[in-house]
Amino acid sequence: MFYATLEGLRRFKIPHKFEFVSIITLYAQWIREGRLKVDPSWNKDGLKFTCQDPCKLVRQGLGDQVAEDLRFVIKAVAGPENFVDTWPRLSNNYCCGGGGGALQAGFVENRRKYGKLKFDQLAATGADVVITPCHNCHSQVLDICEFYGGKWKTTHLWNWLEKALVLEDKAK
Amino acid sequence: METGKNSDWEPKIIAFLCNWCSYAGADLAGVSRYQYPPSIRIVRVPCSGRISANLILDALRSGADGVLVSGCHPGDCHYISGNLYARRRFALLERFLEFIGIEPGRVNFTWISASEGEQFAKVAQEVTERVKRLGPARKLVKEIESCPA
Amino acid sequence: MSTPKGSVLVVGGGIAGVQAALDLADSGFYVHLVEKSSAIGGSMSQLDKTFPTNDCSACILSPKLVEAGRHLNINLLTLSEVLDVSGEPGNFTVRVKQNPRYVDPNKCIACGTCAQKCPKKVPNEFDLGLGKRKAIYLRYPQAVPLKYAIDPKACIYLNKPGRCGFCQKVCPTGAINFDEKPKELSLEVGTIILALGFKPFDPTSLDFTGYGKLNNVVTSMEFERLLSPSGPCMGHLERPSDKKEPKKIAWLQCIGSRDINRACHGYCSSVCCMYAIKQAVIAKEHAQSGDLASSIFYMDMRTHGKGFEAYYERAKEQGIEFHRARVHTVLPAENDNLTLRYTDTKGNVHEEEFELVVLSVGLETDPGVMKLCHELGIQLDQDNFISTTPFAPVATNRQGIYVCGAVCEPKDIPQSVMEASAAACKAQELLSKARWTETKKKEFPPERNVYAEPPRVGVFVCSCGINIASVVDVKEVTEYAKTLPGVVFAQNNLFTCSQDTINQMAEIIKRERLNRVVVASCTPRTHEPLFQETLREAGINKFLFEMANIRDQDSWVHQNWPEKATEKAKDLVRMAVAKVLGDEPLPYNQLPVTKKALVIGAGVAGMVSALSLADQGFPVCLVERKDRLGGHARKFFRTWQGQPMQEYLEELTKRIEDHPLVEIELGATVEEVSGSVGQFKTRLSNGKDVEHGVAIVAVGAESYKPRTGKWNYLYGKNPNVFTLLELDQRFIKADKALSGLNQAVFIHCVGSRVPERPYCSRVCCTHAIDQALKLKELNPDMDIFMLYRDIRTYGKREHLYQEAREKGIIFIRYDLEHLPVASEEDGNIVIEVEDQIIGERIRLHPDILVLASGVRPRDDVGELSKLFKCAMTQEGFLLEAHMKLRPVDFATDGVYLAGLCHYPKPVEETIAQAQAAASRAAMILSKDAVPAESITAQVNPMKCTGCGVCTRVCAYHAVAIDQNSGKAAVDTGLCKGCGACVAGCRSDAITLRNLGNEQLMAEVEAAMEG
Amino acid sequence: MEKESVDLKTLRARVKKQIEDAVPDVRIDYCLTCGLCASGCPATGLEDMDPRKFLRLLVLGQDEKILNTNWIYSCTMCQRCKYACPMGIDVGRIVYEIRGMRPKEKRPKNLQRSCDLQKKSNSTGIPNEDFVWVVNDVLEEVRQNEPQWKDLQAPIDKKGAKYYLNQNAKEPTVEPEEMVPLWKILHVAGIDWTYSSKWWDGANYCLFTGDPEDWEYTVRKQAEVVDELGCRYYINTE
Repeated sequence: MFYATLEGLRRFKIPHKFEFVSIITLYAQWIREGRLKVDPSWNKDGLKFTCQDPCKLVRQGLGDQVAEDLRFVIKAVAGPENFVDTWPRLSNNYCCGGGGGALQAGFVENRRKYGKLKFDQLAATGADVVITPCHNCHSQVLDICEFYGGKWKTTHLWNWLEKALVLEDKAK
Repeated sequence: METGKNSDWEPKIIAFLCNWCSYAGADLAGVSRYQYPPSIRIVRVPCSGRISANLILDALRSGADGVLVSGCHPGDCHYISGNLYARRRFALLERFLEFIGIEPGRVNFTWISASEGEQFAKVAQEVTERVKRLGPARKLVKEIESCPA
Repeated sequence: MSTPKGSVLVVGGGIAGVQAALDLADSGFYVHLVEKSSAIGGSMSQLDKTFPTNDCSACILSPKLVEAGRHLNINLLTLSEVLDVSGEPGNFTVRVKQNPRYVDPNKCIACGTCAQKCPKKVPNEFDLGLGKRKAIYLRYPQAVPLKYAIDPKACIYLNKPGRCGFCQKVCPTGAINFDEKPKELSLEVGTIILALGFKPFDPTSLDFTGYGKLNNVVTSMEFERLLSPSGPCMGHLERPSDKKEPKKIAWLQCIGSRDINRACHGYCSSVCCMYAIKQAVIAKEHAQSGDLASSIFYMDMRTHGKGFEAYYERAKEQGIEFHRARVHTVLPAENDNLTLRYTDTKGNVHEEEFELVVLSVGLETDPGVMKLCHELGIQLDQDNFISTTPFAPVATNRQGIYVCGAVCEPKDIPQSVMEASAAACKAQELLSKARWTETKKKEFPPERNVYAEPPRVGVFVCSCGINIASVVDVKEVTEYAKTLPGVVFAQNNLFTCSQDTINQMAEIIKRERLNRVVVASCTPRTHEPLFQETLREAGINKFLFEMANIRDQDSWVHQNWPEKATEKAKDLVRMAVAKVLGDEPLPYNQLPVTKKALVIGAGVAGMVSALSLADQGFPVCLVERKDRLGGHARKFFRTWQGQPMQEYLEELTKRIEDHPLVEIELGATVEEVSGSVGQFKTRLSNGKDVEHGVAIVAVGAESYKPRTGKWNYLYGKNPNVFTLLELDQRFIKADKALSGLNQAVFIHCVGSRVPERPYCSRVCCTHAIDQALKLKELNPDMDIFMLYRDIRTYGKREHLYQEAREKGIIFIRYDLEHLPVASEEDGNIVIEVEDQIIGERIRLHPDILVLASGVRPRDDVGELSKLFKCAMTQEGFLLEAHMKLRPVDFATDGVYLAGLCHYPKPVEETIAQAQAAASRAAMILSKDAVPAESITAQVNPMKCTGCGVCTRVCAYHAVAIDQNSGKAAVDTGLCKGCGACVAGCRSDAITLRNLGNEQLMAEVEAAMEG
Repeated sequence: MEKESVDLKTLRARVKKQIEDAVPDVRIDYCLTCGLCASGCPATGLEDMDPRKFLRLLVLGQDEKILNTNWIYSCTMCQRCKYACPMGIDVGRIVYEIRGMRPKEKRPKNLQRSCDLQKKSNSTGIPNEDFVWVVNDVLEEVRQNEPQWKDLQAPIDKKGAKYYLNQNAKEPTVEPEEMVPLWKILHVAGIDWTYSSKWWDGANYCLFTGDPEDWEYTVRKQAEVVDELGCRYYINTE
């Protein structure tokens, strides 16, 4: 979890020489720089995408900027017209209900009740794919989707990014 | 012309209101948007003490179906005591009106202060209903041609 | 200080600045009024209606603006900004930059052709961008001055000379001047008043509100414009997304106020609760469908002003829903609607859909204002408002520079107006030697003799935006007016009181040679003087004028009967025309002014007023019923900001006692009053007679003591139960026992906001919290519980509330259905109260119980008000002439009020009001004579029998039987024009000028003709 | 039957005091009880609790209820309440402190176990050697089966690599093929990166148990590893 390290380094004043970054920020940066070339033309059927803003990455982590980067990458990968945003969004988005150890702690009924807001919010977008850039979110969104009868596919971002990659001679 | 007591008929009522209390109360009714029937025609006078019996009788004679005189509450008169004179005059007039056959309720006297917008609307409503029940006033109307025999 | 200058600079042309300017200009000073935009009026001009009277904001403001715009002694400098100030109090030099208007105001006739042709549309800032305006524009329809201006940022020509320039081509008077350059002026003034106003908080940064992202989330200021008839949807209340009328609206309170997290504004903006209720009430009224549902989501409902609590209660009766809950996030729903999820006090979650959400945004200081203050060396407080102190509420840190209005703390209009007059008062104190040294005198053209002329009546029918026109068919009424005998001209106007219409009216009177004028609009009580002055300017005697009240007494009260209302309007116009035909020109009588003031009540308010007038050189008689000065304030420990009250009081008392111009009458009351403005005669209970030109009533109020009944809470039964002031006594005496207490409980609203005393006492929340903090100072370990209904620490007082919580003082909310219960167990106090949040009853064992029991009016105020013919509210406080714009005047000229007899208020507001009363009083005292009654009685000696009834009914002894002729004769100097003598005369020998029997009958008969 | 009243002869809000000592700017007392937090919190109503009531119980010294409610495990410490709270009160932080006050044996077992495992190496408890093996095995498979990716890299413990990459333990444990897309992306972007063979887990459950020393220990270990490898950037994959 992004926040665990970010806040841990900060709160316990742990000395370190590296810079702590998110893969989402880098994806966006690499696409902008042209290091990664992506082409959304694979999405012929117009699969609709939405995303979850992980609390630990966005609200508690890098704020709206990383969430905007996330949207930038999804739009580049799936086509800008195929991204449907949620509300609330970015730093004000709901927690999925899987965070804070809830997935490990038991109290399954509570966790799913908690996730109902997230489920309704995601369902309202009508998206076919929900991108969850955090493993906790991924597990929880997957679970509430199944539990409440959602129709979307819950995935990480990298699967789609891979799909949209334009491979130049180097790899080909 | 038996407009009589059907509900469509809107009486015309002359209201003599003193400038300082009752006229201001009528304004406040408007400011507060209290609704009342459009039957009242307000004549602004400096003080209810300005209103003589003659003016009230003249109003009836001109065709008013009712008259309302309203001034400041006792003790609140802008001119110290004008409203008390008005009340005294009105008490005398009431008996006289009865004597000449004008129904009680056609001529009304009340106190309404500048802060009683709701009260004004209520009085307007009540007086209108009272006069409606009595029907058009005919006793003193100067009618030249159509005066019923 | 050498000879001070006789002129004053007022910076800011909102209601506060305009009021300060008018007060000063009317009492002998020349005023430069600097306004940064192209027209004066400020924020108030953007409002639709004002609370708690629901007056149309433009309607009550417009006459003041017009007056300021036309005032001979006010130099209006629009599009101007202050650059810097040098010099010292009494002699400042101010550099002002005046930006070009690019339109010559002397040529512009505001015909609007330029704006029609102008191809460039930009968002209209007056409508907060909801509507568009052109690059050449009027700030708003009733703008003063009513002159177009070019927006240099938007103008095509100014940005690319050679292009466009259409306005110049079409302007019929050649008023456009693209070559105009900024000007720099240097003004010599004695003092400066800053009335810099506020800026509504911008909620864009609060993403959870959805503002800027969700179409149907608007700010309260935007909502004012949506309601306003001069706004982007002409008052038809449309929501932004689809221009449909919303059926369900929610207001979210405290957006940008009482928020130290995201908005960084720890203060309360004071006005938002009331304006939200007002908007909810008015929206209901506007809604054409009539079934609008409104909900207000709040933390504490703060209706702490005069008439506010009653307004709140009435709103509840009208079905407006109040939820004590804050909403986290505004969520989009179907059809651009909005869902609000909220949790009630019990913890139950609700979800409700609304069609429009209004954010009740707070007030903050504009960054430009902060910059100006920085340049002028004016100190700001932690909230970036201008710093003032409770005992000098309108003084800045820089001597000779005063401040008023929302720039020193968020506040409502009456409070701003009060402070404006207070600032004017301080300016007058400083410059009193220079009075009338720089002013000009108003000259009217000679009046046309109309005696011989046949009547030529002009009728002006007002639409009042949509206030009249939405109910009454004003076009029909106008056409009808043209058919009336004597009427030669009739015209319909959008706002008859706007400066352009007023100017036009004067032109029309001259052009059409009118000799009588009727205006069919609002009430003569507010607007008659304005129109009458227009007649004078057009060379007509002002008494040749009548008004037909087709708004307050017609369109507003017959909203559901438009046809009958139109018929009634025609009747009213016909009546007014019938009346005006009989009107004669009357003389402008004058009464010399006795240059002395009577101040009744020597509490803080009375002493401050007296001292201020005396400092201006006017003798004062200060009457106090008790045998010592000081009043209520003697019982106070300290102000909420922490200044000791008794020290201040001592100093004030000493200054009063030492002042050569103040005579003090202790142990005396007023017994008898005669005369009127300029010439009062008052008899005191000690037998003394005082002759005075003005009177200030500052008789104070009492604290309520709950000796019996429902609000008793063991008061008077258990020795450890106190009122706030009783606890203050213990603080004053530095009672050591207080440090040893373990637990203290305060109960708020004891006997306040209940059916017997339905008003809020405004001061008790702050006072109680300050006392709790004082107890915490004495013993930090003391447990303190405050049992409250709504905490009303308005404005900066909110910091005190926060400090109290921070220090661990616990606030438990109760409501009228669940009152705290006090009982005794072995002589010890036990309080039971339910905590609504945890849903459990709490048992407390206080060592002292303090009852915040509020202020009640004095029983004898009624007597006094009668003597001065002043009105009272239903609660027993004195009633000012106008709740919004005349907060210290009585309807009776020459009598003013200040302090607690007006309404409960803290000392800083009392002082401001007392200074304001002094300023208003000085407007009379500074003059040698004041206008006297023109409508007076007149005897026809031919008919008079000398019976003497008239002499007996006249309360003013204005009629007497002439010894020689044996007939009645009227002293016009004493006659007040009440007409009692006329009604009393048996021989029809005495009449009232312009109100004779024939004339009244003509009016009555006209009423019957329809 | 009427409930018995809460008697506050002396107010002893010990838990509140403890939290205030640990977190000086926690501002529990600032609460206006406006309910904004409760309106926005998905956990409102669970265990008959919501953030406002939770704060109120703390303020009124109802320590038993605070220490015993399992609501602290439904609150995900997401801080959405703090985000909009007018007083900026961080209920998540308070919940964290209270989780820490629970004796270890009374905490949810799996949660505590995840942290305990984390302190050894990673939250699933697979041995570090297994991680290394799985990575190399999957990499080999891709290289063989997908000729266009025959150069694909998944370096471990590569000193001086510019980027250090952590890996959520879930993938090597249960769905190893999920690691591949990211390798490919990094490959195409031409990034010089490495895993570490120890403290490689991207998750960290010690953040949730409430013991700061555990949290600190795990983060410290991670930081040491990355600095030891000399990487300029530490990429978190989630």
